[in-house]
Amino acid sequence: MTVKIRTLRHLSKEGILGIWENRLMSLASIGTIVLCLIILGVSFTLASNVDYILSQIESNVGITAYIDDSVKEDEITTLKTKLEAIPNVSGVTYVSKDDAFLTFTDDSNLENIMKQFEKDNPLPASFEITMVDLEEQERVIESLEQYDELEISYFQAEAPMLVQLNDSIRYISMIIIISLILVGIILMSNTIKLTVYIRRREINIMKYIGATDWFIRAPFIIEGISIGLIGGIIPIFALWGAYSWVLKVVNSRFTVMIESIKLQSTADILSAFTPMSLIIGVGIGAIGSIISIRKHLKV
Amino acid sequence: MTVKIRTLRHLSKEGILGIWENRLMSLASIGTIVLCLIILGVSFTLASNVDYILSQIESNVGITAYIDDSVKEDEITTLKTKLEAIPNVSGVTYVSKDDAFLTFTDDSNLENIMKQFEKDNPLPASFEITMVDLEEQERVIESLEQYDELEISYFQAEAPMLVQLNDSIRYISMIIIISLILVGIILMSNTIKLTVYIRRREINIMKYIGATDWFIRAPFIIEGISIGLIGGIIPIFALWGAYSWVLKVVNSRFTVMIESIKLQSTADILSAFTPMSLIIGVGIGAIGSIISIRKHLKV
Amino acid sequence: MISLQNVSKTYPNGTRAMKNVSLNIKKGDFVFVVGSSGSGKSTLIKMLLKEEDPTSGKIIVNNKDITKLKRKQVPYLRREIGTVFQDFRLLPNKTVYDNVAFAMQVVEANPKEIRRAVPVTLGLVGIAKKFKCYPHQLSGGEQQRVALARAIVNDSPILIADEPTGNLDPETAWEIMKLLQDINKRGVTVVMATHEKEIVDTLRKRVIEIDNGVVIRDSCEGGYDCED
Amino acid sequence: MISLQNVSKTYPNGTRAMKNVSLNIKKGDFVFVVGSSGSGKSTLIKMLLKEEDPTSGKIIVNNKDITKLKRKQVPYLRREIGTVFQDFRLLPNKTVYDNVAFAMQVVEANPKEIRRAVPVTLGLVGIAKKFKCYPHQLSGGEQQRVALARAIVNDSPILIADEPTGNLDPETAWEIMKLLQDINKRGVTVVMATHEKEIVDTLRKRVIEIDNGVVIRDSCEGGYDCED
Ligand SMILES: Nc1ncnc2c1ncn2[C@@H]1O[C@H](COP(=O)(O)OP(=O)(O)OP(=O)(O)O)[C@@H](O)[C@H]1O
Ligand SMILES: Nc1ncnc2c1ncn2[C@@H]1O[C@H](COP(=O)(O)OP(=O)(O)OP(=O)(O)O)[C@@H](O)[C@H]1O
Ligand SMILES: [Mg+2]
Ligand SMILES: [Mg+2]
Repeated sequence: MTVKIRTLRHLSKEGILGIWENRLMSLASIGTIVLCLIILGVSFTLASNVDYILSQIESNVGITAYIDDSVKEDEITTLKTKLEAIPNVSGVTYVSKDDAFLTFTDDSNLENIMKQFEKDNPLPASFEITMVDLEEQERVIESLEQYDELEISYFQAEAPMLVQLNDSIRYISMIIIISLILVGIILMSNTIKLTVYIRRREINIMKYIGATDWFIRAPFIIEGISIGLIGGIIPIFALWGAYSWVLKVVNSRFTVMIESIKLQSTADILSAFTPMSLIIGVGIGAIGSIISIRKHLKV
Repeated sequence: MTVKIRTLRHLSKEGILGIWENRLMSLASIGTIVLCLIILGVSFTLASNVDYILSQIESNVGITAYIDDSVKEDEITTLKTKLEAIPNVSGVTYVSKDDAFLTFTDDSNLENIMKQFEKDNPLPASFEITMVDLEEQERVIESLEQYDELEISYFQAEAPMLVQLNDSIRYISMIIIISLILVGIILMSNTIKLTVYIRRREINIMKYIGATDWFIRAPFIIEGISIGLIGGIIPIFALWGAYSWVLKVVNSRFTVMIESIKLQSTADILSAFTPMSLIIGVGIGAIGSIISIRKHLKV
Repeated sequence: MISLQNVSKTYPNGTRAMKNVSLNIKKGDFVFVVGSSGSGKSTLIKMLLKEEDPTSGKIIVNNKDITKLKRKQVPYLRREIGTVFQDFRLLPNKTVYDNVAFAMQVVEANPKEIRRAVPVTLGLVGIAKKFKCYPHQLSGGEQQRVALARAIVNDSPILIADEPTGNLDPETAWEIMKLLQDINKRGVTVVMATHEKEIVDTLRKRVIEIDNGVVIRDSCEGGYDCED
Repeated sequence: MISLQNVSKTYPNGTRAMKNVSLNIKKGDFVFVVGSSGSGKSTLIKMLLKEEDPTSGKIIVNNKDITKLKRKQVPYLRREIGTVFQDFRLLPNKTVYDNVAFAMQVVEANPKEIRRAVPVTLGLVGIAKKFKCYPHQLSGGEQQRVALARAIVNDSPILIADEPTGNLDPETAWEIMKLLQDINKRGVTVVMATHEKEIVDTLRKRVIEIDNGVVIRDSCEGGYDCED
């Protein structure tokens, strides 16, 4: 495979020219790659947002530790520091008796009833404890139970459920994304197979004239890579535009509802999708042309 | 276009044979149609389930009308009948004072506090009112406000929010489904174009021998329809299998969580998807071949 | 039967392949079209089949001005003319038998008639043994003979042959020429473009010589060269 | 230079195209291969290029047994042999110039050399004016001459031509034959399959006659027919 520089230059030129000479097929290949990658991009965006939202919800599901009224104000800071030191605890927020009363009267439809207690607040102060990993909730609770002055309240059922749901959704989106990549590869190798099939006579003739396999293959591979590159770049811009628009719409219309839940930023999505799109596009373009040309070289 | 029966028979035979003679291209076309329709099927299933779930949630969002303690037990039935007669009301459920107390003590972490009230229940009885169309909530409330013995409580913000969310999701899934159909058509017409491009020499030769357009076209159309039919049938079975499996998994794992929310049955999904898949498959097969052959007939 | 009136043809790339040509061919004629390579013989034939349209002038075949023919009518013109193309134009995925049968199916012939006529015609051109082969399994001369079989199987009133013996050895070529003469005797008009000096010189039929797009000779009972 | 030893070829469909053929061609020879249509001339040529492999026997080209050649080595065999194929095999989306230049690019020739040699060779075969045309814009004979230009442009030590004059008028054919003789005089071994009785009879070179896959005659200074 010793090739002269000028031969390389010539073969690259042939490859790039090939895209134009076979406009119909190039368009078909680029179109297929673009469409598959766009579908992939949309699925990826959906999946990674679902994941992101779930992890936000997860981090909001916490443990409430009601503090016995006997604990004095100045002991609370020490207690808080101790709790913060427990492994897997990501945050501890103190909610005073007054805060609790305000929240409660605010929240409930029972204002009238609660008014009776305005003088003698029956609600306890509490710590809101959030965790790094929801699956480790059990251990945190064991640690908390060592403090007699705390009464612990948490969502026994919901936590594992949420973990399970989150796992399932991750699992399902993985399946969908992998199937999409496979679908893309199949569609694209079909298109490339057809392209090469159309040009098999041309390939045969080159072989009969005495061209080596690499001499014939190189322009096809360069053509495949260029097509893959073009087909990989377009979806990035498409996703960029579309996602920015969706974010704008969502932010302008649903701010009230999803105050605490955020969608991923355009930058986050693009920084993950750009290399994915380029690598898959170029990879499939190159591999597709190598594989599909092979059979016709044997003459 | 007067053709003899035996010519028709001959052309059909040619069409069916063509599928086998052009195995590679037939497989490519069938594969493309199948993959696009499967993606379409998955999107359709997701969208229609989201829609279904949202409409279930919508029908669960209701108005609570607290009944003044002065209303006697026997007046309640009359009142209930009156409320049920209000347009757009789909259901009225009576919640007695005792029921309310039980639910409240059950729900809340404040058992201790509520124990004080065990004798003298401060909670009012109420009607839970559900609506046919959440967007018409305003009118129902206006009607309810005419009853002085009722104090009305409802989610002012959430109802329009939910309606808006539901509309947006319907809108987005419509966009996704339509784009997918377009993607499918583009991919398939690409494939068919390539198929015809490969056989353009053959088509030209037939024309030069004196074959009429219909004589050349008919086998291609029959081939296209058959390919579309095969490509339309496979996704139905694929979706059938996949959806049954998903339903089984979901039902076995998430029963606790989604007690009140159901997914659509396999029968519902299939009865909508089957005609969709067949019509789109056959339609694209036929139209695709007619369109892409046209240009090569002009010799 | 066939008449060209002031026909000129310029290809899109500027090549002037036919310059103001007028000629008449009567029913039952046997005409050789000769001329050096690239002189315009194939262009003439392509215009008779409406594969190419003349840039100017009128072409009349069977009393119809084919330059004015509607798209729908073109197949019926081509059915009047059996043609051997210079590049054969056999259908690559049909066998020899099916290639010839196809020409009859196109005109919606009776299947019984097809089953009778195809083997007979394949026998006439000496290719009957190979009826099951596909074109790529045939030698150059064999493909040429299949193309000829396809051109004559429908008994069209006109037979146009572009170099029907270019890939044949002299002996086979002479058999083919005898066949064409037989067909001509049955009243079929035959137009044959050829380079075979020996054949033209021996048969002494009408010769039209084209040079650089112009008819430079049109002689009854002529030879390949002017001097003959 | 070229040597066949007991070579037989049976195609997958059962056709026995070559039966136990042995022959020797020395460096600098000029050999006509003649025989009726379908006798096996193209099969012989295809085996020399390793386009088809013999079913049994040995073929030696340039002192190498090409039946044992590795896949990687095949291109280098083919570069030793300039070939005019019976069906031309021009690249449809390259111009005349590029088709001929391609043969030089394949052997990684110097671009300067390519720019010099291609126009000269196109001139030799008389097709220089059409260098910008694509194959479908050429007449049959013009395509054949482009194929010949491509075969000789690399000055390969062997030239194989399958019917290089089948689509040419006698005058042009003679010019081509003079060209082939000149090339032969420069030491190139020329093997030419042909049907042109007149050319074979006039030139009196070595003639190998094949009939039905068997060499029935191998005479120096022979004619097209046995009797000559
Ligand atoms: N499609 C085309 N576009 C441009 N030029 C063409 C086209 N077809 C033919 N020509 C040119 O028109 C001229 C006449 O070509 P034609 O095929 O009629 O020649 P011919 O007499 O049949 O030659 P041959 O004996 O070599 O077959 C030639 O110069 C050729 O290059
Ligand atoms: N690929 C193939 N498969 C099967 N049979 C073939 C194949 N190629 C050629 N043949 C057969 O082999 C025999 C010899 O063919 P070949 O092409 O060598 O003949 P030829 O001498 O070149 O004839 P022509 O002068 O007509 O070109 C013929 O009977 C032909 O039908
Ligand atoms: Mg011609
Ligand atoms: Mg041959």
